[in-house]
Amino acid sequence: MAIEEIRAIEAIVMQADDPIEPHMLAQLLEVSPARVEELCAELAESYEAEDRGFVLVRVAGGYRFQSHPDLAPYVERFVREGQPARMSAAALETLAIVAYKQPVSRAQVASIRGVNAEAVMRTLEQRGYIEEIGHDPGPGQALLYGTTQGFLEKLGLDSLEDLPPLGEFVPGPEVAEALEAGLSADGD
Amino acid sequence: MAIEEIRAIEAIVMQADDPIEPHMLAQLLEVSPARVEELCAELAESYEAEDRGFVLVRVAGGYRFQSHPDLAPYVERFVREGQPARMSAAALETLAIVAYKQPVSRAQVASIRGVNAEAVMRTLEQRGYIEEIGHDPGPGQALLYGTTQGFLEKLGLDSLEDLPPLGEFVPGPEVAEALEAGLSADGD
Amino acid sequence: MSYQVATPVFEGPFDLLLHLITKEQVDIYEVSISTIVDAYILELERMQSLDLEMATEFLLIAAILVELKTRRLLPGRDDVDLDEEFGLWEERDLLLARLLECQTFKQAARELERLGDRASHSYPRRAGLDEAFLALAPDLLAGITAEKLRAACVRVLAPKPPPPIVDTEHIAPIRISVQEVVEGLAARLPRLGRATFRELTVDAPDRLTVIASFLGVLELVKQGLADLEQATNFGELLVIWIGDEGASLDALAVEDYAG
Repeated sequence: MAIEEIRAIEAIVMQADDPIEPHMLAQLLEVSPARVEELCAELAESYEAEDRGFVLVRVAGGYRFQSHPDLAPYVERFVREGQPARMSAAALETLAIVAYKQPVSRAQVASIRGVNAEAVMRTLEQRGYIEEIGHDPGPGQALLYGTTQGFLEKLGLDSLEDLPPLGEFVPGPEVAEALEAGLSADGD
Repeated sequence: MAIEEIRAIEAIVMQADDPIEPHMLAQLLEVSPARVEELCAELAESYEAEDRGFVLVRVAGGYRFQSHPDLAPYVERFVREGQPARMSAAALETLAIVAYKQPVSRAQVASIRGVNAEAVMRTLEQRGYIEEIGHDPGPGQALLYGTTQGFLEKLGLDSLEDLPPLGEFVPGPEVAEALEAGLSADGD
Repeated sequence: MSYQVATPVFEGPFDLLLHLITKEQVDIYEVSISTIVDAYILELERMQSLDLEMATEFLLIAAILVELKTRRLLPGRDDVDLDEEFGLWEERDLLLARLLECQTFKQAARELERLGDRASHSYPRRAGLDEAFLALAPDLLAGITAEKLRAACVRVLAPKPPPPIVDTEHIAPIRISVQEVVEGLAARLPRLGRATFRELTVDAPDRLTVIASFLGVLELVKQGLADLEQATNFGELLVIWIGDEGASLDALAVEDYAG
């Protein structure tokens, strides 16, 4: 016999259309957020153990039901609106810069990429990956951008801390050496 | 070990917004509608036996997940405490664009507002203020949205023609003020 | 000059440099200036309208490379101004740092793509509240009048106020018009017949003017009024006027740069 809290979590999450935060569940159930986390972990495991076609995931700071990734071929046949168009390399690189450097201005992004970032950033904004999150306090008052909740949802991340550290992507010594040699004043 | 068809039904029904007809499931799974009914009955029973907080029900000619009736008090509390009580500025602007520019696609609304409109439009649709009214004939066949009869009734309008004309873009005093505020040093 | 260099579409100057150095495994000094110019002109032809900012950035880097290359070819190193030399090393290091940073974000972008791909196989439940519960949800239209709706629509459609101050913190303002430079060159070159790029820019007040001049030369090449020649891989870039005496500029094409 499942305990009432577990059942209540299943009932509420089933009716929510955005990831529901543990503190909200805690408030509704009158238990501690830590207890909610514990119960949700238990639930997620039970679905896994029973080999269910859905999963309970922690994403963008909350819990939600999703179809099991295994079954994507079936779900894809059903989904009417096709998957959004793939992102261009330019869009992905710009998104990476905003994700790791936020809050960041358009000019800063352009300076890192060496190309104008305006059109790409507008597209990312319209597609819900980035948003204005403030103004530079400096004299320029440049608009500063950051990633959205939707960014976390689309990437399946719980929070920005789940992004792999940028250090992992710094080119290895062989690339750095090649670049260095290529630019070296002594040539070869 | 659950069989593939059972898992596929769980996956498809879990991510669907509306009840799914058995013949649709049958087509996706490449089994007979009768077999679908059998599997769904099996699933519904297993949730019952496991005392889950949700049920699989047959409603409006299709299958969908719902929270268990037992747990309605929790869900009701969630509706009262966990849902926005007022229309946000973003929601009002989106609703206004749909009202005046219908039929309009999500991408068009995003492009007019400059930010993603997905979440806001989903909420407006769920609340019954806007609805799908067709497909864009162009490539992509984007869904087009318009306002509902219920929307007109709540606003006390007989038809869309009764919406006040947008008129020339002479900014009213509040817009002029907003513009000025936007130009002042601290922006928002 | 040859237009057969097969280059992929480059997203920007860093892309091209990274490609030249890492993919082709070449010493940047062995890449002739004409290869860079070729690649650049190919890019121009692909572009409907030239992004002046990108072109400037591209040429800024090309200019650093040309400078580094010329420096390396100086016969003796005794006459080298040490301050200038250090400045050059600083620029080289800065360029290296920017290339490494660019490469880092390229890798990070691949990881984001991988995460997105993985997440896209799992479809979220977004059905939201059943009708039974929807009835209990607060009516968001309460207090909303048709007039408020109209005001909201006007607010969205009204032209946005310009940003407080244009954010130019990291981008040097472009003060010289490429059109002016093109006109200047079109006036001078027919008389000179041929001139090295260095001669043409010897009294340029700053690097941006040199860059604008380079753009101007490329524009003349594009319009078939000038040709570029480089005797050897390490030679000076020679600009040759091949237009008629009274050749008129294609005003429209020049506008692409200016606008």
